[in-house]
Amino acid sequence: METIISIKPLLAVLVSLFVIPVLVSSSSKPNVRESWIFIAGTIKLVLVLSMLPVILDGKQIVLTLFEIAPGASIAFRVDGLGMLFAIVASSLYIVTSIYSIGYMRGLDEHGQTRFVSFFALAISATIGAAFSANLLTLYLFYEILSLATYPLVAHHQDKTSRISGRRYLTFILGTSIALVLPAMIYCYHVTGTLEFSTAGIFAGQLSKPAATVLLLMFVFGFAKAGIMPFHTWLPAAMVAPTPVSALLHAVAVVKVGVFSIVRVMTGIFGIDLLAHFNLGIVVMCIASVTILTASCIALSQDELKRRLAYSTISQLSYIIFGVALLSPQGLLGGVIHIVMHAFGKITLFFCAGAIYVATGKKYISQMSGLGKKMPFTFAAFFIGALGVIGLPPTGGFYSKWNLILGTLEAQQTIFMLVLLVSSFLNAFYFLPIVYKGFFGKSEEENDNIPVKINEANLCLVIPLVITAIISIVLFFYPTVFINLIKVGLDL
Amino acid sequence: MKFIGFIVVCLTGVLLLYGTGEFPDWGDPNSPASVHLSNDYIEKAVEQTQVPNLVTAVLADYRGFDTMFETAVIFCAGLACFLLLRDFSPKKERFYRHTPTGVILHIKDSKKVLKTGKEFEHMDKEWVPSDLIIKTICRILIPFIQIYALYVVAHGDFSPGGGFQGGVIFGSSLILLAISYDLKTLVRRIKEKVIGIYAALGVLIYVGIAAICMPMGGNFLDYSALAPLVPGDPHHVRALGMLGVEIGVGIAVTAVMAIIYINIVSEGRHDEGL
Amino acid sequence: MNNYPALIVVAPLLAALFAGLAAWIEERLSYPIALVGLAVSMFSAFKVLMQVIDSGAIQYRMAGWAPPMGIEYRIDLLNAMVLLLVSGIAFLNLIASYKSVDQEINDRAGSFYTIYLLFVTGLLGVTATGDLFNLYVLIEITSLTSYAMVALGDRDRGPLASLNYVFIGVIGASFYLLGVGYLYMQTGSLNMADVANILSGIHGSSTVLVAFILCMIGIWIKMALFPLHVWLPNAYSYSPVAFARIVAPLMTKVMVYVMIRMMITVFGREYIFETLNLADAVVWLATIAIIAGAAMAISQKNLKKMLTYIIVCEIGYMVGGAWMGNQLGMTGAILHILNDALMTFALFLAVGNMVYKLKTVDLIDLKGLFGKMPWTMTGFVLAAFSIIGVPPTCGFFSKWYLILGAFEAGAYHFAAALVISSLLCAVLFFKIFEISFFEPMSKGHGESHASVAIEEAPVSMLVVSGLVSLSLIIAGLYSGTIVNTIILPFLK
Amino acid sequence: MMDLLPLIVAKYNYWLYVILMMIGLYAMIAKNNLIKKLVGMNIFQTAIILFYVSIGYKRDATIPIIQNAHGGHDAHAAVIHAADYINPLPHVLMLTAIVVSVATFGVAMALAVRVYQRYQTLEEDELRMRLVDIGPEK
Repeated sequence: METIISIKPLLAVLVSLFVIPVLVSSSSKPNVRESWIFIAGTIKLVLVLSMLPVILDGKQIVLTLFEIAPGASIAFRVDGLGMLFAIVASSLYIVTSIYSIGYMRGLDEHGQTRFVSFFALAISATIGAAFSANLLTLYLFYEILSLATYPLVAHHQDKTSRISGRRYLTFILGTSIALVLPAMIYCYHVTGTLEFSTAGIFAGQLSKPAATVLLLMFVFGFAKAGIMPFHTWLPAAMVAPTPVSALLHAVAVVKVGVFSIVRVMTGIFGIDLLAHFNLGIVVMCIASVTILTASCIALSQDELKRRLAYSTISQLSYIIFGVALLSPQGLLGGVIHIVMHAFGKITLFFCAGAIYVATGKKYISQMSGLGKKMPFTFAAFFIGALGVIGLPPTGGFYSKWNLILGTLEAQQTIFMLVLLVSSFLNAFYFLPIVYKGFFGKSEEENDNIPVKINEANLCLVIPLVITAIISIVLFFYPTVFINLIKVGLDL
Repeated sequence: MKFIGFIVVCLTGVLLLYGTGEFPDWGDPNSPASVHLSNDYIEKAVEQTQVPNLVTAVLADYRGFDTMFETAVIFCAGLACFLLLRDFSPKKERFYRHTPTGVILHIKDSKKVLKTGKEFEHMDKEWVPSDLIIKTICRILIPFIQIYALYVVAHGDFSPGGGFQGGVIFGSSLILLAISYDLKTLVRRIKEKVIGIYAALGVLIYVGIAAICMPMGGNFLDYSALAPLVPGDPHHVRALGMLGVEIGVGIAVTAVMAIIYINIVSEGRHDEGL
Repeated sequence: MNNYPALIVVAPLLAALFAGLAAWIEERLSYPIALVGLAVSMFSAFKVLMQVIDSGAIQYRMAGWAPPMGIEYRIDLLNAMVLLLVSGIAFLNLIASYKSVDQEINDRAGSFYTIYLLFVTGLLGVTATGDLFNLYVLIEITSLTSYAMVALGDRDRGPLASLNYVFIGVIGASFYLLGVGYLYMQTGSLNMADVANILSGIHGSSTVLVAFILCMIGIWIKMALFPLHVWLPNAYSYSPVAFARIVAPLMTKVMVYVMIRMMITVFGREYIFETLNLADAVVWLATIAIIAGAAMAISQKNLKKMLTYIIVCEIGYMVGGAWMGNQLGMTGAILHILNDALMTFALFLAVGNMVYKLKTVDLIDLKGLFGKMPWTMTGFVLAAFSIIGVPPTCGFFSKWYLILGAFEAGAYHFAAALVISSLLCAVLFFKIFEISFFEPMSKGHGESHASVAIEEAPVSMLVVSGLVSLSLIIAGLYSGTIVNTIILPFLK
Repeated sequence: MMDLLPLIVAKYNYWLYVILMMIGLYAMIAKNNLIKKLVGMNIFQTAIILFYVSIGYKRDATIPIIQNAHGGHDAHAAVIHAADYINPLPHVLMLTAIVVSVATFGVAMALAVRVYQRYQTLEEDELRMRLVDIGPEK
């Protein structure tokens, strides 16, 4: 495969890192600070997009920074998969930045400089993970991301956030040190390399039990993916300010977890090895359990953000499920779900935050009739919900469609049922919110007070409208992403 | 604790004895230790260093580097005692004796300092009347002890002796002074500052001589490089270098002996004690 | 013939003596003298390292006598690295110490710098020397100076802790001396290379075995390997900060160096791993040391104490790595000497800054410290991450080699201990972070409430602390280079 | 037992040193009084000195000062037999070791004085009680 050496991936990672000192030094001037965020975010997006044509040509961009040991270096390699993830993360970062200005200022939060600085650090780590050329680099950025998001989760510095922060770290840091680290070093011990390659790195050096154990260590070790039972950090992390929940816990952090698992399955083990040992089915079972259980739990949640969190848990497992099908359609469906779910779910989170800022309401039971007050928000919520359920005209339809085709292709009919059932559950826990919002009666209406349109401020509404629109656009123009996946996975 | 200690000690003893199993017999002239290096030293040292006392030759020349650090250890001990114990805060209680009458004044206020001179004498809490016989004998002995100490230092090249031994003897003469008179007499004779400077100076003489060899074109401690600086027979330069070094050691050891003694007996107050 | 190898050790010694003189004449001079001495030493160490990398090991004959008659300095890649590390840390710490010495020991600062320099001289000498007995003398210099220093810190407990340290230290040094005596008995030589040469012919001897055991026990006592560690936590946590900052990172690490030197150069890996059958037992011991160290650290209420137990834990890493019996483990152990010294130094620098402002560092005293001392805490966090082993800080990479070595040797228990200690350290440090981040619980929202008055330590301390913390990341990223240019060529 | 006896006789110096060392070590570990421990420490170190000096001894040899070599110049004229002189090296080493042990002893004494100043006792068990009395560490 043709490779190009370029410094661009490094710049894309570093740009928001370099902006942190500037942010800290301009902490007393919020407007200056915020404009720096945009500048950095835009540069990052431009850098990422500038690599897109090359990648679509089927080439790869590589850059080796530090050689730690033979076969284990800190290096970047931009391929289709990484590109796809980087585009999603960096474009949504800009949108979220707008949103977070509105949200943080709207609530007059403390420590905003700290907040934006760690946000920038987190997004750097996310891009770094996307562009990692090997497992070592991926692990490095994975850990940085875990630690950078801790102050964001614990932002409120009160008792609840302390407990949540503790749980967050216990699961995320604990699993990565206890499971991923040894597994990674064992891989290196066996093979002498950690470079991702579509053929896998093991080349017959692994017995089936060893492979199973290693795979499980990876799947559970990357706890950011929220595979049960290592999922409880995600609902706990919902104490964070909503922009964090939106970008990090719907897109960046959780997707880094999923992305890591996908990378390990496709780049370390290789599809052929997994198929040979018939390990896809193991992962699929784990993913299916998570999908169904999380969906059921989501049904019972009254706090909107928690319901979204459980929905995220179940949706993340779709992606792993798709990859575990080990068939081209399944892979395509799984990986493209990274994109589709990101846009859908971030819209939903944006809406939740906007509702909270505008009305102070967190619980679904309080939200009936709100749709009349906040029509844009609820319309966007509806689109987002469709996207997550997987109905046209949203991009989510593509992923569900391909996943189901994938189950047929892999002749796993039972698992098709899982998908269908969970889609129903999705619909059950999202659509009533929309229905009640538009058609239910609020307290004011009961008291016969005329309803006025009372949206949250523009900084909050514009981002959620944008993401909702993109969700629909993706239904019509998903080609770029599909091509990226095909290039990335040699489909 | 005692039982555990006993077991540990026994285990150590057994281990050590096990190790002696393959030792050559005691005094065996053919043991590795007596053959490998020792013969080289015995046969070559006089020729190479012009010093017949092999212990001195090895100490100050072949392994002079060790000895330098050994002197540093001594210096370090003196400094440590000073740092740990020296207490500059004035003493709360003082005793004075009115010499003509023998009346003893006990002053509790630390700020009031009586002028000592003909009338009043500063004295220890437990005052022992001075013993004329002891004082006289010691006064006679001390100069001889000191001259002997100098001899031991200077003659270390040819007979048993050297800087450490001489220094210790000299130091003990100072301690004798403190014991036979009292600590105040010693401190009055030799100021604390002077002792402190001498301790550092002694080691500095050693390290200095060693270090000068480097700009003179030799390795560190290579006395032969000093030949251009020393008048007379260049063969003797090593012996002279060793002598200089030994003098440094002697000074340092003397000073440190005094520092340790004074600080420990007076608990760092330098006023009264043994 | 250049004199840099001698200068590394002699410069601080001379500076110590001049500082000692200055202490009596003009006390203010002793600080600049010390600074110059250590700067010269560091520069020489750097020169020597470059020279060794270029053209291989250097032999320097003291007094011009050929070994084994005379004492020689034999500086290869391993020494050269450790020498630079020791002199560099000593120099940096001296810069940071100016203010804290002023605060803690102001009335006899001159003597403090003298002792400090003597201590550094001892460490450098231990590292540079190629002579078994010279090593003993220098170990004693470092010990004597640290006895004095420990007693100077905490007025109530320092002297007693120090006295216990004396007893154990003397036993350790004497065991080593006995071991050297046994070796001398069988070989008639004290020069390391010469002894190694002779030993290769008499591997089966019981005397050599006992000599080996004695030397190892002596060194282990001095480096505080787990059951023999009891003196360390008290001694280090009661000493004055300016001294704790240097003794904690360097003393144990230099002793690990001595152990590796004995294993590789004197007795030889062949003897240890093929003739003797002790390696497994020692690796188990190291495993226990790691877990025990981390567990004891977690139960501490005082930050300084906690860190000293972490040292005990880290010693286990290095001992285990060195005894793994393969190149990877040894690489990890040597790399960890460097990394652990740096990260312990960074931790203690941060603690020094806290002590400067807070006086005591019990965990409850750390409340709200992120607001009060943000820069200090940044340094602390980085160092803590390195101890936990978060990439790209250097702690991760030595752990990497250690675990690889453990896999290769089949010592899975050791690998597990490393992972568990990482987890325990994570718990422990996040406990501290939580206290200093969450408490006092914030009462209101809004930017205005968030700004706590910043009370930072003096700039000189902050700069050093920042530099060292940054070096953790740099050392981590360049660990490949370090391994390839220094450690692997040394082990070949 | 009969085999052991000649072994002991041939090496009795080493046996003696081991016994002396055990006494010292035992005192250091088991004694309650800090000064007694210090005395034990000295015995321990003296034992090592005995050991080293024993290494240096050679039968029918004298102290390592070359006779008839006072001028130095003509020293090489007289032939020196290595067998006539005992090994100087252990003596040099022990000179160093003595100095080190004296230095250590001095520092230890100073520390003991400090401990006594603070707690008015040198018995370990009493010290432990005093430590409890002064309360938890700062």
